[in-house]
Amino acid sequence: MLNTDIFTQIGLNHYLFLSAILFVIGMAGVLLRRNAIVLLMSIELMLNAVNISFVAFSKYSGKMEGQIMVFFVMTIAAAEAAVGLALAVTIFKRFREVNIRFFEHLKG
Amino acid sequence: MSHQLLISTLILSPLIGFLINGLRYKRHSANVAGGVATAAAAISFLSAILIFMELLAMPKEGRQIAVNFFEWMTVASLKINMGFLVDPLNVIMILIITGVGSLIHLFSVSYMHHDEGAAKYFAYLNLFLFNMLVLVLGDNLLVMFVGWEGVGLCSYLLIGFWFKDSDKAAAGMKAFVTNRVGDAAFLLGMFLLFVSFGTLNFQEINNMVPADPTFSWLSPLTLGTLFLFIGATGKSAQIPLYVWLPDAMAGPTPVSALIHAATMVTAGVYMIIRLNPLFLHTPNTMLVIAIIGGLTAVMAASIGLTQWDIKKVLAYSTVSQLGYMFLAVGVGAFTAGLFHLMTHAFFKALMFLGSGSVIHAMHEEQDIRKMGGLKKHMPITHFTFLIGWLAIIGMPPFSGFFSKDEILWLSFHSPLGHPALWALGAVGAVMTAFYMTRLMALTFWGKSRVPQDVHPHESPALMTIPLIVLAILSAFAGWLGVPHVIGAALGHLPNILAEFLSLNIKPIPNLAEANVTTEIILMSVSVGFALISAALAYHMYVRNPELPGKFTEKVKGLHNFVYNKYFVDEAYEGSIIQPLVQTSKSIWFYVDVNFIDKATYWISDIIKGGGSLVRSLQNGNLQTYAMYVAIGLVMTLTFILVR
Amino acid sequence: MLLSSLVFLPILFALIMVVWPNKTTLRPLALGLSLIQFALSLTIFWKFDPSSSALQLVEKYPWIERFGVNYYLGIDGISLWLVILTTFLLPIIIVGSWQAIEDRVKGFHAALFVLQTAMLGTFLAIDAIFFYIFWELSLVPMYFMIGIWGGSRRIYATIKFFIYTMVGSVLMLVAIIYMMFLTQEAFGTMSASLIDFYRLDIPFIAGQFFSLQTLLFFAFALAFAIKVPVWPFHTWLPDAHVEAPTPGSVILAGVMLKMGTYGLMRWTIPLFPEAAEYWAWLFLLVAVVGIVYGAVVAMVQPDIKKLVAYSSVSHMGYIVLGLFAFNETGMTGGLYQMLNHGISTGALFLLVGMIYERTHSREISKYGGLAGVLPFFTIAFFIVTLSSIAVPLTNGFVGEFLILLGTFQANPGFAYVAVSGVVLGAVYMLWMFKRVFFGPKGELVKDESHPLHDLSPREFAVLIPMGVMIFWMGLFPNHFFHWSNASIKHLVESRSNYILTVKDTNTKTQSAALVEGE
Amino acid sequence: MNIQIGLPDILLISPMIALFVASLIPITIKVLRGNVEQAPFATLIQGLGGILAATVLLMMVAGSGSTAFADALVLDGLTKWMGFVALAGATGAVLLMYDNPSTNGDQFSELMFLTLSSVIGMLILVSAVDLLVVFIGLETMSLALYLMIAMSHEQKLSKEAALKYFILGSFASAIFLYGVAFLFGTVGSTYIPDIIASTGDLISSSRLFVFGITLVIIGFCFKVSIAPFHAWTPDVYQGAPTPHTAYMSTAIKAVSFAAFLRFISTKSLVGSENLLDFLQWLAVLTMIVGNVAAILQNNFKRMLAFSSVAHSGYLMVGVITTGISDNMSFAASGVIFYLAAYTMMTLGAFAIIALIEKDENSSVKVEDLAGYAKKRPLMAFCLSLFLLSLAGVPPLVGFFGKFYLFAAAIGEGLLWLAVWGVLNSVISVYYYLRPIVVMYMKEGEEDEAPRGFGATKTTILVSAILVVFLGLISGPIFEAVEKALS
Repeated sequence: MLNTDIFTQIGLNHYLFLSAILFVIGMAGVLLRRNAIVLLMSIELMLNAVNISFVAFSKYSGKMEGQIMVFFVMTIAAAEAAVGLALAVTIFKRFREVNIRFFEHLKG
Repeated sequence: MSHQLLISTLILSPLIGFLINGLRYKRHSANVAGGVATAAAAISFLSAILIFMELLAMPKEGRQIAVNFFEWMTVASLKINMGFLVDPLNVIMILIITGVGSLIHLFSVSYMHHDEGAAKYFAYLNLFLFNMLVLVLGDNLLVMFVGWEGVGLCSYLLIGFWFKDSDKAAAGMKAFVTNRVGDAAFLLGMFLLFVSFGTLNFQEINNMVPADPTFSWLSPLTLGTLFLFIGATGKSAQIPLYVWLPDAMAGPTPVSALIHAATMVTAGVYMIIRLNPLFLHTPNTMLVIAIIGGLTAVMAASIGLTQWDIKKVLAYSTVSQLGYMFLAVGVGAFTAGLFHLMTHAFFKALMFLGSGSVIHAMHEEQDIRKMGGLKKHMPITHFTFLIGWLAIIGMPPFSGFFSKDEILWLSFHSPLGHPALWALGAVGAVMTAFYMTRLMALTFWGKSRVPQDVHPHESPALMTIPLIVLAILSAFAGWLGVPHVIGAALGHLPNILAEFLSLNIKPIPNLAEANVTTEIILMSVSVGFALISAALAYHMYVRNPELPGKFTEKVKGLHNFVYNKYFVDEAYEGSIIQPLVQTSKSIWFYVDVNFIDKATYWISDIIKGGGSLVRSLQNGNLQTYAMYVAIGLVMTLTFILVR
Repeated sequence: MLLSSLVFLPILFALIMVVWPNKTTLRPLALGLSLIQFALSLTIFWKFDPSSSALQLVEKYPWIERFGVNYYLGIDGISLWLVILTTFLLPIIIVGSWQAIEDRVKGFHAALFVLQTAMLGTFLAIDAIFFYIFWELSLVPMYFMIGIWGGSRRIYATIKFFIYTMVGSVLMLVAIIYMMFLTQEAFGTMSASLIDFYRLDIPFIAGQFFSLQTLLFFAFALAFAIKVPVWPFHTWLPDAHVEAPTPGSVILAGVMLKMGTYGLMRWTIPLFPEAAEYWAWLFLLVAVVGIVYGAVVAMVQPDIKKLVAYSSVSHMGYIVLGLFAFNETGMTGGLYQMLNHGISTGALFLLVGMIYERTHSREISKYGGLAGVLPFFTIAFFIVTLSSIAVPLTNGFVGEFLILLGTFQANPGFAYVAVSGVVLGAVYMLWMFKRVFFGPKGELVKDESHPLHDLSPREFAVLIPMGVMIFWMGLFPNHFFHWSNASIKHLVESRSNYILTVKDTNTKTQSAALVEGE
Repeated sequence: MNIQIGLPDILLISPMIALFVASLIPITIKVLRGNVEQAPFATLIQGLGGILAATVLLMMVAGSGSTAFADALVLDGLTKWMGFVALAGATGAVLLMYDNPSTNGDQFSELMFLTLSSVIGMLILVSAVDLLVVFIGLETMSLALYLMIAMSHEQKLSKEAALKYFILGSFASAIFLYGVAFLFGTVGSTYIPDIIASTGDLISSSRLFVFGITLVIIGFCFKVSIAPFHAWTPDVYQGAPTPHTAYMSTAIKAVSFAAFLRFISTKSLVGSENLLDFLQWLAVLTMIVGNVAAILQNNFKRMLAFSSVAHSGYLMVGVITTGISDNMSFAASGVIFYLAAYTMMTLGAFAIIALIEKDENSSVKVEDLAGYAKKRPLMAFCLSLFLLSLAGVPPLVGFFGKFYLFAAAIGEGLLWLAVWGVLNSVISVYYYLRPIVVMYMKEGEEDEAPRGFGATKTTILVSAILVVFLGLISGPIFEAVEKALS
């Protein structure tokens, strides 16, 4: 089922590596960036990495569900973004600050 | 009268006396309290006499009255009855106990007249009688042990009677604890016997003793008898547990007479005589008993030579005389032991009461250096004391002569004896003669050293009557047990005591025929030396009162050593008590508080340390949290996919 | 229904205490209720057949059927006296605390009654889970009792008490659950009933610690050992005793410690006979160490209550010693000593409480010469002291003698060492007695502005039953053995293959309705 | 595939519809009235009515095992019982919100809308048998929750909590989804029964499959706060308004575990020793982390948050047992009963915190409880019950919860996990006793008479009664749950 001839053809593994790289970049963004908005964007990146996987799997296995799932994921990502931005806006209004290092009052 | 009722009366009458006096102890009338208590003792004495008559009326072979009140403890094979047995052996004991006891009660009425705790005192005294009767009448070791501990308890209460004085309370405690050491050994002895015989009943044990003696040190019976003997050394003040008895003189003097001279302290001797077939079965134990007895006799007598307190002298004398009794039973001369027990009860009770009379007259002064010449103030006391003195130094024909002589002879002659044991006994006798004469001389004879403000006077009749009765007994009781050699010489006088006890006491095995000449020579030697020693003492303390001082100067070190009782108390204090207390404190501090308890703190510290670690990881930064997730993710994947 | 009402009536009483509006009549009411409870417990004697070793007056109803957990109560010779001890002590405690507890009286009496339910349930439950529930429940009221009405370090003491006891018992819970699965394996259906546990044959490998029976044995034994407490798990006890209010100490020493030894007797020994046999040396050893250790440490305590607490360690050591002698003498002695210790140490704590109420101090060095001031108090204290140091004709002697004899028959070596406790016991008690009651008057005693009063009638009422029991149990132990002999005999004789039968109560008309849901 | 949505499907999701309708009522009224709040009590009644209707409907439709929407949702025993637990938790939380100063008053109708929406998400979650539907349920539930927290009248900490929760939650969702993608790739479906069917082959042969399974499990672990994925829990619990904390620690936790249970029954644990071992260690780690950290907490809410982490550890034992057990329903019923028990006692405990809080900005320290037993004996007694029950002291319900949980574990041979569990519960005793100590054994100053708080008190009393009696009658309940699951 899987095409292993990666020299002649772009196979599933290429997509999976791409998705993995994107996912890790997204993770790194969440872990390293300070700006809450950028964090949101990184999370979106992770979700999109997932989408690539879905599509790739779907394509290479011939099952169309994967494509449909991408729509679900995109919808939810949109909802998430909406909620996230709403939160960010509220916080920015309240604190004039979106650097997440500012939010370290709850600890211990 | 049925036997049950008779024995109930005997035993319970002092108990009832105790309860009456105990319940009304706050009313301070010494006369009423004393009356009740004396009556209780007297009723007990009458019952004892009745029992004695009953016993005499029985055929010689079946002389015993057994009464069983109830089953005390029944667990598995252990069956202990609250059973009492009267036989020739303990009928003598109960006669002594109740008889001497009654006299001492009577004496106390007057002696304790002014004490506000009189009712309490008589209550204790009655309780003591009760326990002592239980001790001697019990038909098994456990009931005996009830009395055994009970008398120790009363002794504790009476020694600490004037509890406001810390030292006296301490003396009481010392007595109890020392006795407890013995009691613990007694318990072990009982266990060994129970494991060996399956019973604690005296008769059954005595019947089951194997015929041939055992020579092993580690056989259960040897160990058992040894432990019982250790128990006896506690109660009867033998080496190494004698230390409590001299201190016990802190109690009222009649108590010393009754408990610490006539009755309680002889319980150990009685116990061994009670189990004489068993002890004869274990010659090793017998040897130990004889040696300890002999050594105690000499050691205590030597301390007696140096003491200045009239009661202390008598106390060491008691220890020494008890040593004789153990010497006797150790060589198998059980009859002689019991005989000496009896005569000693009379003359020592007499002397203690006499000393009580003196102390009473001297307004609680006990130092004989402050007495002297009391003869003219207290003629009756002096006369009765004189008879006691004659008896104890073994002057024929007073009672002490017969009993002590028989012990000395048998310690030489018995196959269990040894000339060395005889020598110990003889040395003890010489010393006894010396210190008793010294006591007589310093107290009654010579010049008066009584302080100016003290006016000695003869004691009232209530006190002198018991003295007189005891003096008569001390003088003549010896004829109950006339030695064979003298009896033969005087026309075949029978040894009444030995015959009476023949049922209970196993004869010494392999006893050779007595050599009359040897016996008479030995007798003369011991009496002779005692006389010389008494004369020497008289010379030193009456004729030349400055001589003893000079003499002690010369042997100062030795004198100090003896005067301080060989520093045994200090040795015990230093080697047992202080280390025990110190160790206990360090165990408490180091082991309990700082180790076991701390160990649990370590656990809680570790837990709390973990808590602080988690808290510091929880630093509030959401990226750190995300990092934990990421790290967890990586680690999980590594673990699962790579391992 | 007798046992059920015995166990659960106190809960009802506790509720009555909480809602009772009148504060002045609260104590008499509590006393009356506890006396009713005591009278009820005495009716057991009517229905109990002492000649049978079987479980009697059984009440069994299914509860959590999926796990074979039953509502299962029953009584035999082993638990009978402990039940009576519990109901006997409660009225005494209530009278004893008449003046000591001023604050939150309602809560106090409610806690007492809840505690009684827990204790009686522990003694009567025959189902493991049911037992465990009561076992743990007993911690809670005691926890409050120490924590609310206790001394200055009460919080430390009460948390220590709670956690210590809990550590042991949770492992027991694991073991119980494990055994329930063993019953499922063995008999097809899961059961938590002790009767079924007894029927289990758990493999034992000698010398191997990590083998099934040994581990289960230790899981149970640890729980009980901490409760007893066996050396070296005893350090919670002095703290708990010292900080607890008098009634708390009395009930702790009087009954709660017995839950541990009862557990050893009812659960550990018959459930794991081989392991118990194999590891007996360990328990004998710690028991002997406890006897001596408790005694020597008690000797140097500056605080009377702490002294009594350490003496408990010593006395409880005797009980464990007797139980692990595995013979009738030792076991009977052990059981008897449980009652003795309940009476004598309970009475000691009451007495210490009485003097504390008068002087507000428990420091031995501040006393002295009390005997001249408080004669009746002294006599009472002395009698209890005698019982505590096991003077013959008091109850303590019977127990100690039987234990030592039993141990001697089984393991003489341990008995030789344990006998030293007889001496040390006298030393620490009498030394304390001497320092407190004899000698010149101490600073608290001679304080003229604060004269001490001798025992009040109420205090007499508390002490007289204790005194009566001390001598009754000392003089007529057979009255007591009579009821427990059959059970103990059965335990000793068939220990390696112990089975507890249930007495067929159907033949008895009056209790025909008791057994249901078999 | 022939997709047909008919009346049966609609009927089967009727509880969610009821909730949806109810959620719209208050907010619609507010809109109609021109952005003017109606009386909060009316909102409360409408919300509770919705929950009640959902409960009744759930009782009617669930338990049969029938499926809806092309097998995407199943209404079996797990759905039913976990749905009840979730609805019970939600009811309690709504009652608390009505009284709490940081949630009531202004914007209460919006809050009600969000709450009920998240309840809908929960019901989706408990009935989802497709991982994608699980994801949708999770997100519906969580997104509403992020906003609920952010809506608090308290201005500082709640915002921080919402932000943290949101970012970390989304992060975890992405991880979860990535795992789903790999499962889809290897199995060819996200339908849980399909995954179960192919686990046997793939677990040992396909690393990608294991990779996917692991990621999904980690996603769940995050939601149920298993260490080291728990770090958000204490902060969010502390920062969120108390009713929301109660909501999160009861309902949210319960449904997350329900979905976890459904997923774990894929038997992936049986096939992968490594995964099984690792999860066991995580369970132990979670218990320890939760308990040791709770010991040092002074803030009562934070303490309970760490205790919640510890309880997740205990529950994880049940989840693992379910994963390896042949008799799954037995172990799973243990988990469900524990969750129900936990819901009761935690709800009660948080309700009492809510009762003590003076205003939206106040935080309750353990010392603040000093003398509480004198001031409010009944409430103090109830709190003691809750805490003792949390500690697992019989005969309260917490004990029975632990009993069923550990019994199942021991039955499956996970003895050591049970030992860890009970030892940890001893550690937990220490901090559960502390508030009791402070309440009963320390003196505190008098304060003003308590305000209304009728709803909160009702919650407390009902919880207390359940805590006492639910355990005693747990036998039949357990059997019913087990029967419903099998």
